[in-house]
Amino acid sequence: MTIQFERGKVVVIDRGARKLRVGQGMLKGMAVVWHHWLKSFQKLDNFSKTAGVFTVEYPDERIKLPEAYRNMPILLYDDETGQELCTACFQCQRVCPPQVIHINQARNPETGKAIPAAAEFIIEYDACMSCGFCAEVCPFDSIKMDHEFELSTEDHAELTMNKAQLSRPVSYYERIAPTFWAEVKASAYKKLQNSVKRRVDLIGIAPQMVEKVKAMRAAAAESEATEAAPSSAPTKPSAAETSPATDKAAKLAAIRAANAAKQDAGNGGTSTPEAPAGDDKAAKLAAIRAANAAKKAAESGEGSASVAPAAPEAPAGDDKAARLAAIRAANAAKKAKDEQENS
Amino acid sequence: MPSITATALRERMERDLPGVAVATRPRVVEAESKPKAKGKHAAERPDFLATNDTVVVADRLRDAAIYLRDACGYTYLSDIAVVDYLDDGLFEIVYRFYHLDDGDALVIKVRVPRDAPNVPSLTPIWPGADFHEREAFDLFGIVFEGHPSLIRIYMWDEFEGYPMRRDFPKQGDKYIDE
Amino acid sequence: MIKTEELQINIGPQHPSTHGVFRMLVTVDGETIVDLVPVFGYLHRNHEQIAEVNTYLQNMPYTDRLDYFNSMANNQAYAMVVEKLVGIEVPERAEYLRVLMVELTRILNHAGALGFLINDMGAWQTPLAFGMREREKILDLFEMASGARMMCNYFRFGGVVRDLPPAFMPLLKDLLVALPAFFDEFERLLCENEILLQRSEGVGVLPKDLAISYSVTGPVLRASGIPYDIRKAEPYSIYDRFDFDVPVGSVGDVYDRFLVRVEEMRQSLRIIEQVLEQLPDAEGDHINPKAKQNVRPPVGDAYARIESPKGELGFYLVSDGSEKPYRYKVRAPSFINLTPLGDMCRGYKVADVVVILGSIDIVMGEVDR
Amino acid sequence: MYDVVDYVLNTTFNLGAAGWVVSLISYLMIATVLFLVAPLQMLFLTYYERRLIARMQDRVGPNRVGPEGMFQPVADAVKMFTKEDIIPAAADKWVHLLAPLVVVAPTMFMFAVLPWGPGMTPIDMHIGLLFFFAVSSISAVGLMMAGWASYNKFSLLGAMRAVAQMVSYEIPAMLSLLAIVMITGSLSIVDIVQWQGGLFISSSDVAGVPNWGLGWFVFNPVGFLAFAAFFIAALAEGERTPFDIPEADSEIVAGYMTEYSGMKFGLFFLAQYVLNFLLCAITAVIFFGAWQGPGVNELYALGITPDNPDGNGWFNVLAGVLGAFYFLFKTYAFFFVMVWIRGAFPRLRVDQLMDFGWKYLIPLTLVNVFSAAIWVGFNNWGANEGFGFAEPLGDLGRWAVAFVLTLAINIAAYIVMTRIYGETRRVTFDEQLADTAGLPS
Repeated sequence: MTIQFERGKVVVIDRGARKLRVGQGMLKGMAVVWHHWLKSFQKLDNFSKTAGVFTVEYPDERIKLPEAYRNMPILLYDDETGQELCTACFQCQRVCPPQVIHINQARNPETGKAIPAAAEFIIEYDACMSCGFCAEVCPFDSIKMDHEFELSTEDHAELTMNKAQLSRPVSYYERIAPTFWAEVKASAYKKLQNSVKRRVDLIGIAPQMVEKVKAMRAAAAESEATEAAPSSAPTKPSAAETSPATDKAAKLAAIRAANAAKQDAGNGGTSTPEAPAGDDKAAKLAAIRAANAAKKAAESGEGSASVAPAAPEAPAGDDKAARLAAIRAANAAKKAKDEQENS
Repeated sequence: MPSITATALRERMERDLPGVAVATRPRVVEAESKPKAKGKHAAERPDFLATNDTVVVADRLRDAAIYLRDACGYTYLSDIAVVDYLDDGLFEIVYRFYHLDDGDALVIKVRVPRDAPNVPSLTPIWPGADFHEREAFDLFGIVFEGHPSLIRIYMWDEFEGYPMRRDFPKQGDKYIDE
Repeated sequence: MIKTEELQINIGPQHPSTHGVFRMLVTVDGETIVDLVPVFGYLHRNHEQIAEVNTYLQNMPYTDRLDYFNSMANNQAYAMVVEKLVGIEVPERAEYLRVLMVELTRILNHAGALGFLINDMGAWQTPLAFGMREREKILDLFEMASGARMMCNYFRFGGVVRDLPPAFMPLLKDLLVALPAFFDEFERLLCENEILLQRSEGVGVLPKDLAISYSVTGPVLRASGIPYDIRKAEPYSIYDRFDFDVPVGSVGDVYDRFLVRVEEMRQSLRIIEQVLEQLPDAEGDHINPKAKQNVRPPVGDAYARIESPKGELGFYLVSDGSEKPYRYKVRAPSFINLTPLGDMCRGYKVADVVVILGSIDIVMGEVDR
Repeated sequence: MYDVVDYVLNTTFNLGAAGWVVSLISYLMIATVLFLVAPLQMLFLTYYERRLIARMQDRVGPNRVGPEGMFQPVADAVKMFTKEDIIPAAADKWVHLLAPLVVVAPTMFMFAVLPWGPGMTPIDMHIGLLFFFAVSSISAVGLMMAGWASYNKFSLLGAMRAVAQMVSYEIPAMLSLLAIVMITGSLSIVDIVQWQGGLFISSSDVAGVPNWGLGWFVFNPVGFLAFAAFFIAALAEGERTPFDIPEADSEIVAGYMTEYSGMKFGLFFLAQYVLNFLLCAITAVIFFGAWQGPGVNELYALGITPDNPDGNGWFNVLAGVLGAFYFLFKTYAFFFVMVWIRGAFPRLRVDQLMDFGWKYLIPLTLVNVFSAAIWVGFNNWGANEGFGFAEPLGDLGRWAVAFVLTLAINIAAYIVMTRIYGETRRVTFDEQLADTAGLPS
């Protein structure tokens, strides 16, 4: 299809005739304002209107947000089984322009092998620029953009969100963006089934759902037990279970250090568990080193914080100090990495 | 109508202003860029200096610019961009001129060594070059000779160093060398 | 003869009508401007260097923050330069969507800019409120399409991120009914107002030759009588398919800049109407399905420019073959249009300075980068 | 008030208070009431203005504090009281402190001569009008003090502008009032109001016109032109758009108020709104008959008046309430116009303001004084003054001739003056173009 138009022309703006101006222009303007004053007792409820009150009295009235609206990223998990859609593939972490996503891959506590699930997933909401790239690149449709925008808080640090705070049920997303979810629902669940197969125990269950799933499994086991012979299968505590907010920072540091180490070892190609064994080993070694450096730095950081007289409130001060330490640790790890490279 | 291609400009300039243009390797446009080997160290250094545009001697910049304006009718100076080729040890300053009827830009480039980045200023001829040149001075440390007030434009006056140079540290506040 | 002492005043950095953190070092003799030096950099964040450590795609949302009033136009210029560098084809439908969004951006930018200009003249928000009302509607449409009102991040290499939602078109058609009424009303409210005429006629005159040598672009250049519009001079995207006029002024004063902007809004509306006619026939998807977002352009440089609402917005990229740009330069229209401010203000009154500044229409996010 | 206090003290309680005691007490009471009225007016006007202008801009306006946002001004006042009071280090402390007081005090004095209703004028001075405007110009001193003492260039510029503007625009304002004073022959505000009885024709001009209280000066050509000129001058005096140049926020931040905060700023604010109220009120008084309106005179005639000491006091109250209602209605209507103008127009530049005042308004009002002389000659003068030729026309005929004559003169003056003024503007415009043509390129 090609349309050929004749091109437009150059128009010299008409500045208005040099007529005698005795105030008629001002009266015209006043008439316009008068018109608006008269019309202001009705609402401007239609895009084709140009008069009427267009204020939305926000806390009382709310505009329905369009589906595409994006504010901050959230993580989805299945309503019934509590399985998270995220497989810790690091795509979002790589694409994030301000680098605020930090992921720690879950590992099998017995074999140490990587499991397609995130042990911890941290997004620094305070630095997030809401570009939506993470949701776009996510191959598992796990990370989506939330519609919740009332995030203001007195504590800056509260805006660093961990997995428990990020997780939302699929039904929530389905409610805010029905057509978007309908498009990807089938493939997302198919992919989820695949990754669930490779998950063990409670790893990959959304933190909110852990207790519930435990109870469900216990119930299932009980009913099984009534059918078959009684077998004791105590559930092991997993990393996802114990995630109090206080050691968030330490985790962040660990993740950063580990990631740095991993990048170092495998040129970014070893994030999948099917990586060659040699590389994996090197990565592990580097991770341990980095973690040690991080720990050291964290300790020193905490020590200095306790000395500091300006932080009398123990929890807040500690938290902050820990975070500071985390950053330091990350830097130390990076440095270590660089040095290692140079040598 | 007034479109002059980059090669035509070169030829005209060599004819009318001998000794202004510098010989350069032409850039061959690759059909498909080969995916590079992954890793921190790329296989070879990219060849930045090959170009199809006219590169002029720094001292004769004004002649070239006035030639563009008066002989070619490219009266509109749109942009001055500085590129720091650290590995080649030089700054490239890209001047972009337009003809006010229509058509693409004509580009002339000036290459100066990194340790003596002196270029004649175009501000006396095009006052519009003022902020461009001050920006280039502020961020790259290019000295435009003859500029009426070559002072920092973005950074504060006491700032040391030129933040857009590639050897300016990304963290901290001193050069790597120190 | 009485000799009076000259007074130096800093208008800004925190001043109600400097449109951001901008300082004008003004030397006045009584109320008359003797000299004016613009000082800025308070918002400088070295945008260009941030861009050098990001990948090409990661820079897209950063361009939103340049001229936060019209992020769509910034997106387009950046997408165009990367497409030029890599050689990505853009499907027809995507081009139409891009033009639609950018022309809507032009309307919202001018509506806001004129409102602020009249505000600087001392009107108590009314023209601004009217402009903002229409701007709100357009922003609602943007939100519907892109997910955000101002930081749209809607463009991708080879197209736009997603197609228009079904609810978009009816609202846009409603808006197209409202906009002509808004323009007429705006003209009735102001164009013949004697006070506005007194304040703007013959104020801040920028003659033709000076406008060229000062490299000003956009409505400021056209108000000085030079019919230079990149959409006509070097038609990019699919602008050669649309029938629209280029308004130019005759004197080059604030009043001409005002009128040129009003007329440009009308012309943008014409383009949008043509887009709506042709959009259903457009071929292709909203994005080139083959276009990779994680691009690695070949070694070389490219420059692409568009007629952004404020003037010529250009991006200059140098690639070293990696996934991050080697050099990324923004040719920001607000920044260059500020160059003649001192000359434009000299000899006028203090009250004219803010009006002249308002008529240039700057956004500090773009000036300081 | 004297009568009421006298009745309460001497008749009811039988205290036998001396005359001066009664006077003192009654004036104190009036003053107290007026000092309460003034800030309340300011509170109301700010709310009224904000709501109105919001409506004009398709917004809602403040509607959160109290029903429909009625208590918003109270909340603002509380905010102002609790804000920190900052005196710039380099400022002249005492002058800085005194300036707001000097600005506020005159506006309070001006209430003294304002007629609220029939027989409800605090003081009926013979030179009431003169007093009103003489006192109002004192605030210019305060503005200059504020600007000077703040040690801020913006403040200084603002104060200069304010003083220049106030002084310049007092002249057209007084000249337009002079026309009215010529007609009434009295500077007493009460007389001026009394003069405006009748029905579109003042009953003082033409005897026998039914007195419905509608013989306002605005209904004759002299009064109308005087009203237009005076209202424009009042906008300038009250620093309202399009003449809000001294505090042009887009140019010189807040003018002379830039360095004030807290309640000192609040005092300036108070002074400004009270002054606006007073200017609207005085416009209503002089051109729109203040409390004059259908029914007031009839009711008042039944009450206790000097002519009718045996009347019923309740009729006084009724007439007062109705009169005050008319008066306030007119005042707020003018304030509405002020807000309306503020909603529609940009502001002038300071030199244009001076041009407009000196080159346009003053000549126009001078012509109007001439028209007023013709009006007075035809309507009030007889053979003694040389107007014997007009006697055969009869009252109504003389009024008609005067009306037509002055109308013709005023319209002609308006057109000629506008043309001349327009020409001067055009010349300067062309000159400016010629100037810029010589710029180096």
